[in-house]
Amino acid sequence: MKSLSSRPSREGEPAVMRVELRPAPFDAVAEVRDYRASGGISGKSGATSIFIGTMRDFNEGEEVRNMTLEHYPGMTEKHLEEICKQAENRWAVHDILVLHRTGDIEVGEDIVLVATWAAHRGDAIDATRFIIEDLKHRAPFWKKEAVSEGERWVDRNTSGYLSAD
Amino acid sequence: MKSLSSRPSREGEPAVMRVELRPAPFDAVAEVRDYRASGGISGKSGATSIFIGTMRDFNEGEEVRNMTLEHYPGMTEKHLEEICKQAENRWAVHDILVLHRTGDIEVGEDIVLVATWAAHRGDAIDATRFIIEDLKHRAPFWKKEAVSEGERWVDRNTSGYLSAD
Amino acid sequence: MSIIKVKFFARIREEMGRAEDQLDFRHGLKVSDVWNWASGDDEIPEAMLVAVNMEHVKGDPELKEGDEVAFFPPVTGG
Amino acid sequence: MSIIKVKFFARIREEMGRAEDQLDFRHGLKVSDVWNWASGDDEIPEAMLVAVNMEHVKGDPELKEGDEVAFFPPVTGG
Repeated sequence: MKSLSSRPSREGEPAVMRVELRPAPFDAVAEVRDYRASGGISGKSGATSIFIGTMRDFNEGEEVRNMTLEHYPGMTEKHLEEICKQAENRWAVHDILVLHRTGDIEVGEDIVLVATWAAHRGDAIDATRFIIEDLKHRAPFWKKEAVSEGERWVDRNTSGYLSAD
Repeated sequence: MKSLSSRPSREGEPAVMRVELRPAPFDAVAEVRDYRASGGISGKSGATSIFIGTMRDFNEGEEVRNMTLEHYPGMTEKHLEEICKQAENRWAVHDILVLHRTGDIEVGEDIVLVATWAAHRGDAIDATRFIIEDLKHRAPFWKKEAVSEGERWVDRNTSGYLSAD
Repeated sequence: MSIIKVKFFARIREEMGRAEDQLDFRHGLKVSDVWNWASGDDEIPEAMLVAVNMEHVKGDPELKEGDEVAFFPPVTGG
Repeated sequence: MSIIKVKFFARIREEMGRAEDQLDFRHGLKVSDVWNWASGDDEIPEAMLVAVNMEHVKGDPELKEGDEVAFFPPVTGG
């Protein structure tokens, strides 16, 4: 479930990448804190950009009690690592941390964390946005929600960028 | 130094906003963790977008030892609150937290934190980006860096979006 | 290995009543043949996603011995 | 109050040798008059930022009694 790799980034220095699937609840902010404390982040990273997706109690107008997140063991990890490599090739990031929940998830629990570190804010912000968008649209995960009348598969992700969605 | 206010957001629900200047070091990630733990964030916020600016050991090709961040007491707070209000008017965010360091800052210390919470990721990501860009270009702060040959005022912020800057 | 390993996920898994299965490999076997064998349908539904050896594929590629073919609906992670 | 409060920040504060000062208000007093009084220069440098009562101002507005005028260089926060 864990992947740590080093390769030259666009700046020619080794970049670090960690991708993990988590079957149990995690606190995304605490994970970032621990990751920073573990010393991976050096004085060259002036910018940190973080996105956290958390389970909401509503989706498409209906109250949601909990949900199950199915994935494709092997392919899902591979896909997430591929997304991170693409981000690293496009932007000068020093470090990428991606955590994604699997299994049964309750309201208020964190589902996904994407954090990137870079010298400049543009690289960090753009890389984080790229990763979360690709992850939402291409990574093999499937949500099944428990609503009042039973269970339902979520058919598509919202674009996230329309006020109406 | 503290501002807490409630007003209707675009979704018609009260939004919360906290803006603080901090003369002493703070851990931006721990601040977000405490803020989440304080219960302000409800089940309706599916998306959290965070930007953290940290003092780098290099700027414009030179090693930097430490720096001093001057501000305009009264106007700086007012300006930051105004930025947050603009963000709240443009995007459906539930909650905004902005912390900004002042005074003497050492390498590795956090300078600025912008965190926003929203139902959808587009609103959170766009609001955070808007706030950090406006803050960098318009908020009354001035950096003086200690480099090997003495001190120097930073004349302009990098755009943050050019790989060359 | 002279077999093809087949996997189903999410709604497709439920519709197929199983998470995985396997069939014998034969020369010239295509993704659409596997889908026909699994579902009885001639055509792969338009919205269906297909991966071969954990890589997304488009169209109807030919398979080789030992390949793993997966069928699943549009993804909804994050 | 028949005074104008004047503030300087960062490089301008150092050049002026003081963080704040005040001068007597007179009718028709403009921002450029305050700058001239403080620096001896007729024109406000192009890159200079000016705030009146903590709001950014453009051009050379007239002041009123009790106003606070601040001169500072381009900002570099965050």
